[in-house]
Amino acid sequence: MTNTEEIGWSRDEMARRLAVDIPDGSYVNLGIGIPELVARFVPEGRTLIYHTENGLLGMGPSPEKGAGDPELINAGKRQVTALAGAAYFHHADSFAMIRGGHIDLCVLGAMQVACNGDLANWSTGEPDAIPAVGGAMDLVAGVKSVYVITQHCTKTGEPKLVERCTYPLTGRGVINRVYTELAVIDVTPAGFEVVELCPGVEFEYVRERTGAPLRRR
Amino acid sequence: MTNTEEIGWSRDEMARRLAVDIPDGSYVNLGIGIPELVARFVPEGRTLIYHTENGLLGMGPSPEKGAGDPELINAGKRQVTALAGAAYFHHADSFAMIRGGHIDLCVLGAMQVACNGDLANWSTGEPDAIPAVGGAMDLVAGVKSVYVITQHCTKTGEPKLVERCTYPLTGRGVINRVYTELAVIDVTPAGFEVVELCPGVEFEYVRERTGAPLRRR
Amino acid sequence: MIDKRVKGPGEAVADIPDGATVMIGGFGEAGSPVELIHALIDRGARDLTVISNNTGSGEVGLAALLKADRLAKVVCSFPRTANSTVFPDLYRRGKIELELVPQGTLAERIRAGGAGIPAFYTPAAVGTPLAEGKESRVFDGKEYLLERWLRADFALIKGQCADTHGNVVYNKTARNFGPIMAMAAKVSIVQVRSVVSPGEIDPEVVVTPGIFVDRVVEVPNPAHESELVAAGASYP
Amino acid sequence: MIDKRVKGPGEAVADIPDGATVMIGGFGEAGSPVELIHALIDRGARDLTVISNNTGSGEVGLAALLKADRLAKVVCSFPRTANSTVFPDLYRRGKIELELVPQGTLAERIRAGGAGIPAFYTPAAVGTPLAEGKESRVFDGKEYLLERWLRADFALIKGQCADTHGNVVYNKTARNFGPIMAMAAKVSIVQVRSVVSPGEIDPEVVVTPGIFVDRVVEVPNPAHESELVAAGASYP
Repeated sequence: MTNTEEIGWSRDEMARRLAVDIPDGSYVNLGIGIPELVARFVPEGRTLIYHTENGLLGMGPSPEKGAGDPELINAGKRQVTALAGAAYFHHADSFAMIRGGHIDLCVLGAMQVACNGDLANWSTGEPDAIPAVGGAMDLVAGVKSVYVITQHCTKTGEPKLVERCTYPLTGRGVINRVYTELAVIDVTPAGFEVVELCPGVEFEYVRERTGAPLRRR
Repeated sequence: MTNTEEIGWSRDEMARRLAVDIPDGSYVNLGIGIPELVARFVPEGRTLIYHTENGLLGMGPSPEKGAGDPELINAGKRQVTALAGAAYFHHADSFAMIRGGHIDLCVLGAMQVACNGDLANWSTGEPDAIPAVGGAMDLVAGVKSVYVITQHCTKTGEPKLVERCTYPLTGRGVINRVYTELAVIDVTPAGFEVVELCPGVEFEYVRERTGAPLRRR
Repeated sequence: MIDKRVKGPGEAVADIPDGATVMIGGFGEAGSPVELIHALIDRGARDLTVISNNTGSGEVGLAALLKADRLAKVVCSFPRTANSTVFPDLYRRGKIELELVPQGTLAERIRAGGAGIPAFYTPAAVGTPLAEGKESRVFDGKEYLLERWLRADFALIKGQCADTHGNVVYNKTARNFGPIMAMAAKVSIVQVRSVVSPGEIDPEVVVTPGIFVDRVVEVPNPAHESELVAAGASYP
Repeated sequence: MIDKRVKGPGEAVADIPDGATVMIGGFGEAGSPVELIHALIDRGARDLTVISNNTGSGEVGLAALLKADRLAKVVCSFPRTANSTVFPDLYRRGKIELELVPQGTLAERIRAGGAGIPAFYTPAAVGTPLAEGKESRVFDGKEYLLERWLRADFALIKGQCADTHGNVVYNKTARNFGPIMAMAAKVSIVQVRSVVSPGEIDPEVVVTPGIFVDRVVEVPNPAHESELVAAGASYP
């Protein structure tokens, strides 16, 4: 298998594709990395309210150079801004929003997603790795919808969409939908189901690069 | 037995006697009724901070006539004021203060106190009574020290300090000390123990009016 | 464009159905959303379960809702007041179910509902009649009771000021159950004295973030229950 | 007369003994009480258990406390940063114990400690390696884990402003763990940019009521961890 980054959507296009699926007025938590790109592509006329688990609803973009406050950061520890209508709160309240089902959508990266909705995205399980979990387990357990945005395969060409995760789990049966450079794929009770193919990508091509049965809608 | 209100401390004197035992800087919750009187007798030079479980620390006295706000009330639903240094908070935070052991002292009325520290102060258990418990069970379960201030006997002359409560309990083994018009009485592992007699009241007189063994310190 | 305003109390409660569970804020009259409760009486929904610290005064607000015979059950810490016989009458006639809950346990169960905590342990009520039928467990040598979360279909709350995103601040001790009930209900409805634009409430002082609020209704001069009762008012 | 001020960070932490459990606020550098941590390094207490979301950056603040070999254990959700090798080195050498806790569970366990809730159920981490050894239970058809409260002997917290009664307000996302750690520690120590008189903080906007705070220390110009790290600073 070749590096799948060469065909299919670019990262920005993946983010744009995901962004159009988010209803106006949603409360959204975006993970670090590709998920953060989603905020750039929200269609005109829609307002999303971004939650960052370190204590802010109404997060805005990065500040102008020199205008930031080291005490106004996002979960990735980058400086951000607060928009009109924002609110600050403490960590227990922030995770009450998450665990209590108040956040509409969370977008995360993944190491592996299984066809039963299991997610692995925090640890390779290698003995030498420093374990670090952050808020991912709380997010997947509590947020109403959890989407993954990721390259379809690893850099070495292994499928990330699998029959069963081999890495330690972040959560069990928690993923609703996966956006890759090749396709938009729902996790259904019957397993992975293609919702949409990237223009020019054949179903068969995606199926070959998916480590679990893949159905068409 | 005669009505014990005729000898011993007056209600104000009982409240004054209790007030001198409260250390400077204490966080205090005062129940409705006689307990409220305690606030009037805090010795000069001491500052106590009053907690009312409906969401205020730093409660002050009743407002001047016409200067009150119907939305600034105490747990007895009377209008109060907020002193400099006060803070408002919601009910879960308020009872976190109580349950979490942050309040130093709570002063309550009682129907019965048993020599093992059991308290009954919320229900006579009569079938026709409307049950209503309020915050009493949380207070006795969480506050560091719980004092009772009460007449030594009921209006019909029955002892309120008893071997075992016959009314439904508010809490088990929760009372530290009782202030009556006759004496100050500790609840110890060995039962009731007189700390101080009202001047002119004999130990024997108190013993006769107490429904459980009473020791001198 | 987010704008959670609705036109008035009637519109705010128009979809509360028979059999709904409704949290109603307030401790005594402070924080009692009188106009929303009266709109709920007008709405006519029956067999409601109401979760509220008290059962109202006189024959207005919560007491009027009770009197109109709309409630099947109340979950409550203190259903007694000096000046209302509505609840006692219903209760003695066996017309209403009461779940009596210690006030701090009531608050924590509501907060748990909002925070996604299905159950927790509390020391309150151990050894009392209110522990009957409850699981208990010892942690570090001390006994605690297992309590379940409380959640609701709707919450009716009184705030001081909200923005159109639903961020709310309260007035003094009227805050009480408002913030936690807003968290624990599927649809949270807040009446406020004034509605402002996003940005007009400092993000540092927001008490209830808008994520917990679904509908905001402006009631510029809300009635005070004690004044209505003193005037001998009744509703409807 | 209540006045919770102490003279400086050194006096504030002077009685933290060997073996103490210390909660340290902050998420990344926001809310990290750098001056209190440095005073704790000077103080010299060893075998500490630290409860904190992260393990610090560079060789200042929390990372410096780790580097000085004062910790026996950390309870933490994310002990990894792009610019620090202090914790990874200690961990790989088996010199420190790590209790890894999902961030929301960490926050809720701390809040439970402060609220007198010895244990609660949470859905986070069900079915993952972090559920190993934990009790689980099904409520309403869904599985949850039983989690115990976290309490501490001391908490070190960074606020924005406090009054002499210990009422605290915070700055933006530096609030994070401060309010709940103040609740969960026997002795809560807060460093703030300014200390004011009672009454100068509006009671409506107090975030941490003074009942949760034991000591207030004024640090008018606190260091920013990122600036120290960028400058290559190390402590001591």
